[in-house]
Amino acid sequence: MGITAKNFIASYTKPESLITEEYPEEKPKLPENNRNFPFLVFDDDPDAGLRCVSCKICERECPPQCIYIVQERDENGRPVKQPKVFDIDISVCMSCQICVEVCPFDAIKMDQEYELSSLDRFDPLIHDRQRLSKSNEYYHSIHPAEAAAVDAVLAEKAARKAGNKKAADNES
Amino acid sequence: MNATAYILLGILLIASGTGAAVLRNPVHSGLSAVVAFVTLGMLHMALGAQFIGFVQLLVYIGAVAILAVFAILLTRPEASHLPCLRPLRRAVAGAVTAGLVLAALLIAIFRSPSLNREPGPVAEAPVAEIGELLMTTHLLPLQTIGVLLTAALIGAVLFASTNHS
Amino acid sequence: MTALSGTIPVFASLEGAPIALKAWILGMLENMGMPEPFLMLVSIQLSILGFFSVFLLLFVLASWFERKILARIQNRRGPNRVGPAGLLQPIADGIKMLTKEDIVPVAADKVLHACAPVLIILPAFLAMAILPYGKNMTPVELEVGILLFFAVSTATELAVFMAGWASLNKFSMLGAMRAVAQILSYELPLILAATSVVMITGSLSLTAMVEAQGGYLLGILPNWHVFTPWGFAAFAMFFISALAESNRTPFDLPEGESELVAGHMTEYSGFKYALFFISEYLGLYVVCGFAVALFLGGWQAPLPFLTFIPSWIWFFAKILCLVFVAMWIRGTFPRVRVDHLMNFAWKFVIPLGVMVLVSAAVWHLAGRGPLGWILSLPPLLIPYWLMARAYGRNYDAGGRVYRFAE
Amino acid sequence: MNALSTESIAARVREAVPEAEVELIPNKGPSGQDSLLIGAAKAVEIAAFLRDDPELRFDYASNVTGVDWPERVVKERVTATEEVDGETKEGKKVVETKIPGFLEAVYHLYSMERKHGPLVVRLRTGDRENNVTLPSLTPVYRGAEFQEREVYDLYGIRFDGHPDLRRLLMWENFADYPMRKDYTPPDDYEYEPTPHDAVLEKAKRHQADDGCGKGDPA
Amino acid sequence: MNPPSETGSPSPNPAESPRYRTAGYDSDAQLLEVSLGPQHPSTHGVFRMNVALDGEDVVKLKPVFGYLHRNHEQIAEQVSYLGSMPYTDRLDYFCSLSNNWAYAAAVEKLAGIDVPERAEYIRVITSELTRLVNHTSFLGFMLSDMGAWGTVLMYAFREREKILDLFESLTGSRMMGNYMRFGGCRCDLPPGWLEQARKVVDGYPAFLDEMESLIATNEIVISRTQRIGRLPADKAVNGSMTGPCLRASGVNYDIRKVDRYGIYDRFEFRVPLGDHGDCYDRLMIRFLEMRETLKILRPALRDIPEGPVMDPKARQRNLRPPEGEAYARVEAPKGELGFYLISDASDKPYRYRVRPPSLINLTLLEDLCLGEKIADVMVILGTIDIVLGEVDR
Repeated sequence: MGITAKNFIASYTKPESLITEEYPEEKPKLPENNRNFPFLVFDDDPDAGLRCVSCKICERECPPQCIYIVQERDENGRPVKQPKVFDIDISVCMSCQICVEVCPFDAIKMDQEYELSSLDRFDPLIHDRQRLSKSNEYYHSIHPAEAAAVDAVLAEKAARKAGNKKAADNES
Repeated sequence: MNATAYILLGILLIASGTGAAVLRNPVHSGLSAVVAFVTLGMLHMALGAQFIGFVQLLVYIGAVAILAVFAILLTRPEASHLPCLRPLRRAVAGAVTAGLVLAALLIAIFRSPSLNREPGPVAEAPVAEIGELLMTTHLLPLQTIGVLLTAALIGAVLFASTNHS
Repeated sequence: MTALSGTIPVFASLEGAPIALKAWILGMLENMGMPEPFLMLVSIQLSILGFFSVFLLLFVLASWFERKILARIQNRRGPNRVGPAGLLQPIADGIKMLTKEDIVPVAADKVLHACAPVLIILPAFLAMAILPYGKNMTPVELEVGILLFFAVSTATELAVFMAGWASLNKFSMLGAMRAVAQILSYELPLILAATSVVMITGSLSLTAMVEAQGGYLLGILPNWHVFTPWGFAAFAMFFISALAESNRTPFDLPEGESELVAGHMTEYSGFKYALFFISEYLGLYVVCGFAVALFLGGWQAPLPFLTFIPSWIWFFAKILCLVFVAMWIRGTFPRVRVDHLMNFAWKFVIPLGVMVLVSAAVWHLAGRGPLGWILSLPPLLIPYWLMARAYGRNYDAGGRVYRFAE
Repeated sequence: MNALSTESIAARVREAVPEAEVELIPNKGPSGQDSLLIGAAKAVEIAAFLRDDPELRFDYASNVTGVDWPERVVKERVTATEEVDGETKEGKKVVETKIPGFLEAVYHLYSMERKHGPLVVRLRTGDRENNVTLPSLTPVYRGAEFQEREVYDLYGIRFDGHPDLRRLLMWENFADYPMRKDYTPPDDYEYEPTPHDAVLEKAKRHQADDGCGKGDPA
Repeated sequence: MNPPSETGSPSPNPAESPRYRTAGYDSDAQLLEVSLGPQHPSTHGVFRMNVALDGEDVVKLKPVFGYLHRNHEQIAEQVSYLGSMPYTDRLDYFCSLSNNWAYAAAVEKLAGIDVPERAEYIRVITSELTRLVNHTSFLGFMLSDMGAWGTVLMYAFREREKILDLFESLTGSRMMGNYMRFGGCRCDLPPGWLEQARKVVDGYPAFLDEMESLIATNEIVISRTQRIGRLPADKAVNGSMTGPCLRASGVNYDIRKVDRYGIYDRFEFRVPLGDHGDCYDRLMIRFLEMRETLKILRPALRDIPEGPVMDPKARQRNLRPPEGEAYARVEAPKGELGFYLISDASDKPYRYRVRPPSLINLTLLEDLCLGEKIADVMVILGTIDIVLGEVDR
């Protein structure tokens, strides 16, 4: 009995012992590593700058198979390194971020947006490419440390590619 | 105003009494018996004997009615297979016996001398006085009843516990 | 002191406020030419209206009060969305209960199913009539007050049985049997505790009992029954049996059963279920009212210089304290098992009840003074200690010592 | 990790239970947990010996599971000399040997008393269709009761001597055994738009022949 | 799908097994057939028990499973080794990180990968924090089964939230960690995580003392749990009971001490053992285990070394372990959680088996409940502490 009394009095004297979080007013602050559904990163232009080259590794590796990619084809049918269709069925996706791990081009990252409820069970829950793609700045805003590391790796890779292209130029 | 109260309670008493006897569903008849006990209690209170009225309520509803209801609950008799005579002969037999009993009662009442005497003053019986009487003049019957009840209780407990173990 | 002295006349006038109000209305009706019998009728209606509305208000308060207390005990905030600090929550519940569809099972016995909730509310209302709310403010001055309470509270057993029997489903049958057994076996200690008070005050009427508790011992300690040895034991017993009577935790076996769904109330929905809900809270209030009247000195003020606060405020304040303790217990204790409940009643509380009677007699015969204290304690403590030891022998009550392996 | 090696246990079992067929199966992986294949005839006796022998005391059946080995065609390149029109020629030839399929019940036994490690015991059935009964070890290890029921439910190995052999997870009249390699799940799940066209065709094909698809168990 | 019926199926011996004690009761007494679950306030998920009651006493109890069966093992055989790691979170969704560790340990034994020092420390820390989470919520559910609705549950969840916030900042999700990989962990500790963890661990003893004084000597709890559901030691061992329930019957078998897996041999902690094996012992053993866990966590959090979190040459994506089989097990909060993998040198496991402690601990549920009261069945089921995700897989 004493314990419950202590907690009862404490709830009036020590406000921080109350653990109720008034959701609509106080939004929960999410730690940096928090992950919800994935999103596609584009560098500067939503269409051209999309990092995804539709190599379909994530589609194969995704355990519940909820990613669906169709490769872009230019006018005379040759495949272009761009996904024409990139759907994620977020009613099936369990936000396990295996796709982020296996993607060699750092094109897909985990989002932190959680207010995704919709009225219809089917179509709104299938996020198409246009809704999935978000800018690199947004990526920096939600995962600052991780985004910085990824940019460093990309910059170093670009530098190396520029380096050996230059080497190839002065060789030829 | 008292007269109307008596008539009302009387009718209710008779109705619930016959209900208890006649209703097919055992639970319904048990509960109409309870209504009869309540009206009896209220009659006492209307006459001013509150102590007797409440004791009547307490004892009859608290104990006797619950006893009857538990009996019904545990044996769960189905309303259908209660033994009874064929309807026609049963109605005639019922009416005859009722008439005989009524006649005997009426004769006894009208012939008795006390009917046409003036009703005496209503005896004012405060509870304390009843207590005194119980503890002094009627002590022996009270104690014997107490012993009888305890014996019955112990018997019931023994009877119940033996068949379960 | 001036502020205080200023308020005293105001409070003094508050003391008789309800009576004055009623007299003023009756007077107004009288000179409007109301014939005599109707006047008597109206005066009864007025007093009924008085305590009836107060208790329903208390019921509304109780359901909000309970949620808030339980929440605060569990470090939650409790309802604060509906109205200011959640005060409109009970009204929201009421509307919900009213609008919910009232499903009656097909096989159920319609008649019994309908009148069970009515019968379960009856005792609470009837028993309200004889509670001494304030100085000469008892609606019905009955010479056998306490007896009415016991006579009428037997109706709850019948109502619970009817509810269980009428819903014709396995769970409610088992729940009804358990509930009736529980209420029956805790009726006896209730009566034993009350008889000890009746013995000391010498009369069955509640107003006499409250007056007997007036006066103050050496200026500070009010000589309520609860401050006497037998009185304290009787109060504890009365309160425990009161919790059991109104199915409150830790005795909420019939309906709070985690394995028997909802006991005799399984088949009820809509406002019938709300009636059961109301009857539980009103029953708790009324029983706490009796506990206050019998042991905590009804409308007597706890300290002599506090008598300027009107008496009926004291009465309701004490009731609210007892109800708070009941809710506090609800937030702390788990449920007792059925056979422990029965053993506790028949093997522990009832024998102790008889010993309370003995100790009250000793206290009375030894002159109610300090000698009374010394003489009346042993008949209570010795059997309590013996029985507690026997009762706890097969459990290691202090917890066990555990060995560790490397 | 196990105090006494599997070979010595096998030897002890052979000399303790007279005509027990005990065969050692080496484990090719780095985990070093070799297993003992024991014949079905003497299985219960061997298990009782393993549990009660004061030296071994394998009193705890930690894990009981089933494995399905369907028919396998094993191609080995083997150098075979054969008569080709008169003279013998050494030639690499691919020999296909068909290994008949069987069902297997694997028991991992531990000793809680002497705290030594897993002894993997395997029991094999005759084949995968009709000769699928194995002796149940529940009379020896009470802990194996639910696990053997699960193996019966998912693999179809019938354990005789089991006190209450019913399906553990699937419902009673489910005819198929879901964990076998050749199990095809029913495709009568309710149609739901999904980005995967393969799933859509399967559902449409199922809807086409009005709902009684071949996989439907009822 | 028609609901599973419990009547005998065409199994070889449909006859009632002799174990049910109907001898002691007169047969004409109406046996009340009650089915507790699957929608039931205190069965920890979709789990049904068909109970035959004579008055209050249990005469027959048949558990029925399968409501949450999703054939986790078949899915794992069609997905790559890495692919089924997130599924292991869904086994016992209260202790996702110890499930991850068990699966990672099995694959490491199968493929012979070793784990760097810092990853071993992180694994011990996270799995011991999971044990705290599991035992704390166990206390909460235990008390609400006994009728104290909410109070102890809220206190337990208040503490559990602190640890779940730690998991969220480390692995990204409160309950579904998916954090361990073959050869280490997915990502390193975020800055400030260790201080936060130390603060939570230092605040824990106060919570345990408060809980112990609320529960351990509470008369009603004592009268409802002592001498109920007694389990003798030999029957526990033969019935493959593992975890706190086994140690409550006095059998000294804790896999952290027996197998010495991971770096548990560096921490000195003791294994509490009970003498009576009844519900009260099972309840108190979990209290004492939480105190021992704190003895592991404090040194672990103090001297965790710097260094890589992942073995550089460990491949995650198309890992093809050599042909062979391996069985690895871990002392999960509910008992011995084991993974048995057979690999045929392809990138998908040939056979993937989970040894579920909750299901196997239920084997003896019936023996414990025979003869007890109906109110005790809930208490006994509560002390065995099952989670249906792991029972039905």
